[in-house]
Amino acid sequence: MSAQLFFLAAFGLAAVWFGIVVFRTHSMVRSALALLFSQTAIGAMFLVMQAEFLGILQIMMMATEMSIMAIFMVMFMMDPGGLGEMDMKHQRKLSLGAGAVAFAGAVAVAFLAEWGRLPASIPGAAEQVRLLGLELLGRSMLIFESAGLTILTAMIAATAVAVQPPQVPDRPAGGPGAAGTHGHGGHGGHGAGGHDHSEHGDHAGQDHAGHDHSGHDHGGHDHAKHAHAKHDHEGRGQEKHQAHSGHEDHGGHEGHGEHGHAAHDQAGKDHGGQAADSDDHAGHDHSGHDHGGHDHDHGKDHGKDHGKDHRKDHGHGAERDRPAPAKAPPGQHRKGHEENGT
Amino acid sequence: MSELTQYAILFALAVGIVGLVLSLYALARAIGRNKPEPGKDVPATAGQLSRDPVWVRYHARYYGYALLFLAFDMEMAFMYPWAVVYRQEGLVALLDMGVFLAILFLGLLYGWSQGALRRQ
Amino acid sequence: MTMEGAREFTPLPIFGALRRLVAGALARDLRALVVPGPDVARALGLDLEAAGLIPAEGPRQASVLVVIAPLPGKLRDAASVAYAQMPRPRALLALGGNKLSPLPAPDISAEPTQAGLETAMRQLRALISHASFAERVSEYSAPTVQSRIVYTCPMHPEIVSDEPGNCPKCGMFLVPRETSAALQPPAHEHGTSSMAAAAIAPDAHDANPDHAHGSEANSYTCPMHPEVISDQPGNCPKCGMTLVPAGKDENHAGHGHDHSAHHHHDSQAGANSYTCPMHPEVTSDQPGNCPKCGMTLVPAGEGENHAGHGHDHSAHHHHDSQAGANSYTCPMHPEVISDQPGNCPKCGMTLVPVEEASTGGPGDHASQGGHDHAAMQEGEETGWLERIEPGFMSMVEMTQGAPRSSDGLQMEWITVPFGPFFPGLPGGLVVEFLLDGDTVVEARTTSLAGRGDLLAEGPMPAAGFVDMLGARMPLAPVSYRLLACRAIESAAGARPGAETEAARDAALARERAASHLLWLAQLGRQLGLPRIESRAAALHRTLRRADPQDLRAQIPAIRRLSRQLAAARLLTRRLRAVGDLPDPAAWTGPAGPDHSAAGRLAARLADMEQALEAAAAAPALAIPAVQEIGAASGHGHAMIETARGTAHLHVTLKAGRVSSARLQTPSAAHVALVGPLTAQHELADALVAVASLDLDPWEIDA
Amino acid sequence: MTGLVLAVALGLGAYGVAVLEHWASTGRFRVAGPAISALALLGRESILPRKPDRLFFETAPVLLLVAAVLSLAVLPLAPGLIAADLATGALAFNAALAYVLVALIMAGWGPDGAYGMIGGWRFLGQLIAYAMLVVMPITAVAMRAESLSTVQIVASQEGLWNIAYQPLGFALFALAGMAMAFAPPFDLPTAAGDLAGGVEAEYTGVRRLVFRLGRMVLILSVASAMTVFYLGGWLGPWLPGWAWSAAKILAVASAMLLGGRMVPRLREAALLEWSWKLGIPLALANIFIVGLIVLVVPT
Repeated sequence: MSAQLFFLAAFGLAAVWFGIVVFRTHSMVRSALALLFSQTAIGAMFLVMQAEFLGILQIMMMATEMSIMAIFMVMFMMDPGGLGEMDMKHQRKLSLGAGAVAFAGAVAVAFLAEWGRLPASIPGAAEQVRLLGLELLGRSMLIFESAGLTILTAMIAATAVAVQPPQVPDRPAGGPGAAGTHGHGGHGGHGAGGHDHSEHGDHAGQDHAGHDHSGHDHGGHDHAKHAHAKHDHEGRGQEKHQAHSGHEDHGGHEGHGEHGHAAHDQAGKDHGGQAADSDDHAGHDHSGHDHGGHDHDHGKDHGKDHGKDHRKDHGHGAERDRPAPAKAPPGQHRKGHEENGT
Repeated sequence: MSELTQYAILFALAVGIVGLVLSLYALARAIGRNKPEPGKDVPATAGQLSRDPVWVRYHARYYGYALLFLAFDMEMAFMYPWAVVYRQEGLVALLDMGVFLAILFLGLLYGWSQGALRRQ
Repeated sequence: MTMEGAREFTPLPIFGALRRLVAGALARDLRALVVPGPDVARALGLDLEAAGLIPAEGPRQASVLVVIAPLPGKLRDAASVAYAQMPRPRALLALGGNKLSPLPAPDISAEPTQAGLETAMRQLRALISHASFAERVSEYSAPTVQSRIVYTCPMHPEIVSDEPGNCPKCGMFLVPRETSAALQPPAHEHGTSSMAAAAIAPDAHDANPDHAHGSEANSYTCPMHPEVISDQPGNCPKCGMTLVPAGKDENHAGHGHDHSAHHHHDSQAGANSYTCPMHPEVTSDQPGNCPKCGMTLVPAGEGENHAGHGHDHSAHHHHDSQAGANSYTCPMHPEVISDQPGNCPKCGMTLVPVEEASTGGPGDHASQGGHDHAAMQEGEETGWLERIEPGFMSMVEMTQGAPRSSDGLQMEWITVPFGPFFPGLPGGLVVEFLLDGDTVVEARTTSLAGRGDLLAEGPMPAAGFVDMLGARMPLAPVSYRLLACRAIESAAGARPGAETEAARDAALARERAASHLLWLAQLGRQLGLPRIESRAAALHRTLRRADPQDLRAQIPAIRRLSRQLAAARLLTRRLRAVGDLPDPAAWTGPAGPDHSAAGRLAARLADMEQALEAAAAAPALAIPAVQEIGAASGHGHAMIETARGTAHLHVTLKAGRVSSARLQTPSAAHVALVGPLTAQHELADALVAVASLDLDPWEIDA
Repeated sequence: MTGLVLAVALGLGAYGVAVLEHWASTGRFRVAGPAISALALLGRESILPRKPDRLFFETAPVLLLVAAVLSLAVLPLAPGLIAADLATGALAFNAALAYVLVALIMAGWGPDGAYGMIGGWRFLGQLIAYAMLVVMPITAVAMRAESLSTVQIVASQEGLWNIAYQPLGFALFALAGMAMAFAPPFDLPTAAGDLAGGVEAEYTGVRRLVFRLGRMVLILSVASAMTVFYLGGWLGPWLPGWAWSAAKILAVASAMLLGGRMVPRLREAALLEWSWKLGIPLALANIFIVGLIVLVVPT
């Protein structure tokens, strides 16, 4: 009994220690993997307490899911490598207080609640899995099915938040469609099961969706040859011209002409159909905008009225225009013929 | 042998492997010493020195798949105990899991139609 | 018998025997990194696998550096970098000449022939098994690997200076960063290394004006928005500050320094620009509200260090509404509170004024009355945030300027070189990708193998010129010898005999087929098909010096290989999705109806078979040698179809000596295709696309 | 006693796989090849990158080896010859191999090199592709065996091996297994052609030896898992149990290593699309079919 207790305490301390490391380290990947090993230590505690199925399940599932959280933290946190040694602790007093309250609550539950007698003998591991199976199909079938529904809602919510439906409908046929890369994805979707720790991500996502991400005015430094968001050439659509969707702000800067931006097709810019943009201009549907040829003037006029819309909507003094994303080129009909795979 | 001893065996195996690796490291250190030289410890990029840190916000393109994967991972947790008692329970288990899988397949089709299943 | 790259050891009693055993194993497990590349070794007819050398993917996995000697300077520098990064014990094997300046003296040097290689391998094995461990070894350090410490700001990587201090833009302490000392600081600031942690490369690209314009003299930039660059002085369109000359090299940062004394947003001129006291980076031309916190924008022009003192005229300015001493905090370390402006002790950022009732709940928000809610919808959004978390650095503000990726996310881009000795690219070609995750945003291709203009040492005799041109292009020597002969003969007006012409054409056809086989081996290595690579290399070896009878014997084996490749459905599916030429007109190499990499593969296979038949049908083969042209003079031009496209050569003869020559090579034209071919492609596809162009770095002079 | 036999079996198996891998990559069958390259690696310097995440850089190879060995510990060679016969053995195999991903992320992120980082995050994408195709076929196998214990699973294949009973599951598990061991054509994290060694690029000397040892044991573990789940483990007419197991494992390993090199390396986007749009529907269909067969065919 004492060896079991010793290992239980050892793994418990390891879990707590890794939990502390999660918040003391500057590197995002380190904190994600520290949380991972903290969960593994908890899985090991399950094993020590002879709940084999739960322990192995905990160890297995947490490894993959915490790694996925790691990539989300790396994508959306400021300095993932922790090079800037930035202090990531926010609202120190508030969180310390909340921590103390939670700890007190846990201790109270541990000591005051009525746990019932210690069972005389623990069923064997195989027996536990069988009993769990019977339980799922017997008494708690309703819980089992409602769990299915909650997982379904989680999937739908995550997809709705994180993924922008493509303009070209993704081919539902068996073979994988072309690996298209267009559409504007939102930020940091919430992992199912609500264990997404990148509160920054939510914040940025929330921030991003509602807040007019006042596109930094790029007017001055737009280089014809340095168009930032080159067009997406993944698919071999029929467009043959190379449209640079440069960050061209056409609103207030008439003087741009002489900068010698020769082939500066505005089609890309007008396609700034970003989430924030599209919800402002519900009616202003860019996606169907088929430019076909390399129509500079048309784009320019369109750019102007587009620019004017901006000013009306946001009512800001300064000319605000969002950097155009590398949108799908106009009228791109990606023939799904270039799927590849095994 | 009781489960606890099996877990102990696994734990001992892990510790044993770590010990083996440490002894290999000691053996290598006994064979020769490392000599720090300029440019040797810079990450090698095929004949050029890339000294700058690359710990940047990596743009993973599979986050559509990742979110659906989390949901499917949850689903698998329910299927193991079900699989063990499947033969014993018979048809009701098949229908029960059929409903469960259908619900989740619905989520997969929704993700597919919304363009989650592609390189974002 | 001592080895330059030996490994030090401390003599311990019982480990001597083990060390000898390990040295014996090291002698038999030779991993070779071939400089300039395995394709050049194969072109010279060397079979490294047969000699017992296992090809290594990079310097870290290599124990022998095999240098094929006549190397241009830049490739020798890159070889010295690779040598420095190899783990000891490492050996240096030079084939064909041993003056390799930054590299140490070669341990073994031999002739670049298979026999020479075999003898060299025996000597190398003996040397390694005896001398791979030594008590004392000298350190290898070449100028190319030295490093220099410069200081840069983590948030604004374009600010670089030689001594520590504060960043002129945000006041943060400059952090030390290593950069290579040998290179001239600013011009190469981008060439080899990307910026520091917050490497928002495109801004860095623009920020360094002399990179964009080449000539330092006439470009002007705005001290506060370095990405604003224009060719003539004037006002910065964003904040109205007068543009300052970008200046030579270091003083760009130095120039920034004298600003650091006062708050980075002082704007000397620009009477009509307004800014927000709490968010100095928000500027506009006419009054209104700050989009971030809704405060009314104040004219930026009048005060030197206006962050320090509050503003008088805006009645409901929430800073003034708190009486008492307004306290200052650091945007990144809210716990740092001080009652007078200055820099944060932890990270050096300039402290920003903070509202008094920051910890109060929403309840007393109304009493503050700072913001009028109607006009600023966004202000409300971040207003409550400011109260709970003063100076919260939201990611949206951080990624303000960053360009968006194709799915709308603003990520950090890194510049990654796929250097001269990359297993997936021809040896000597450097492709530097600007990567957004694993997607290529921008590609810059240079070749370290180019050797400058043809007649560097003045006019040459005709025969010498032909040999020089042949030696300069190891991957296609026969083609360029033939080009030189034809150009000289057309200049001299001499007509070679019909059968020498036929023999020359047969030699050219044989080399075309051999060159395609070489490309197939390279593609097999990149796609992970070792069987294709070994079969193609073996066929290339037998074909290289075969006479017409052997050629005829080889045709069935080569036809089988090309049919198998054409039938490989997975290979063609993978290549069809890649390398689609935007404008096929620019492509002069073998091309079929389909302009993707799969189309070029099919075209090359067809071209190979057709060239083989032509070479096998010819009565005899002869390496082109120039006719006797005596003291003729005149101007001549020749054009031939090499395996990679059409090559042109213009030659002027003066009294039998070549006085001027101008060469246009297909690869030099095809290099420009790499950019559009790889933009917005996944990294693996981009590299396959570059490989599908079959670029010959020796033809590119950049 | 069984511990000693198991240790020897593990060593021999790993060496056999190393010889096969050496043969597949260099084209020459040399029995002494892996020993020589192992000793050579021991003799080379082990370079520590300049500003690495030292903890990640050091733990990655060890974690890979520990994960591979633990996954082997739950797979039986013969009726009694198993390190730890857990009641949820099939699950434990998958749980141990989940840490291969953690090791590769650490190996990629640790040395702060571009090739390694891209390789590491690519392998996370690869896991998202293959993980479901490993777990669902195992569920179908457990349905037939009415237990998650690997010994039971082999015993349940007494009459008919699972490769015949559920061929679709075998095909999916074989491909997903090769992706799990990142053997060609799924060697995305250590791709030679486009990442010059990827995650293992920065490892030299003895650390590289431990990393490659981990890879060999991983390939051995995936091969023995395929044997246990689908090829009837130790079942076989004449030879003793362990001989059958060894023969099947080496056959599967050589098929994996030599067969995999016929196909060009896969793109990560294609791998994800094929596995989610074709693989998972097939795996669910496989579970359904096996469900029907189990009900209809009385054992």
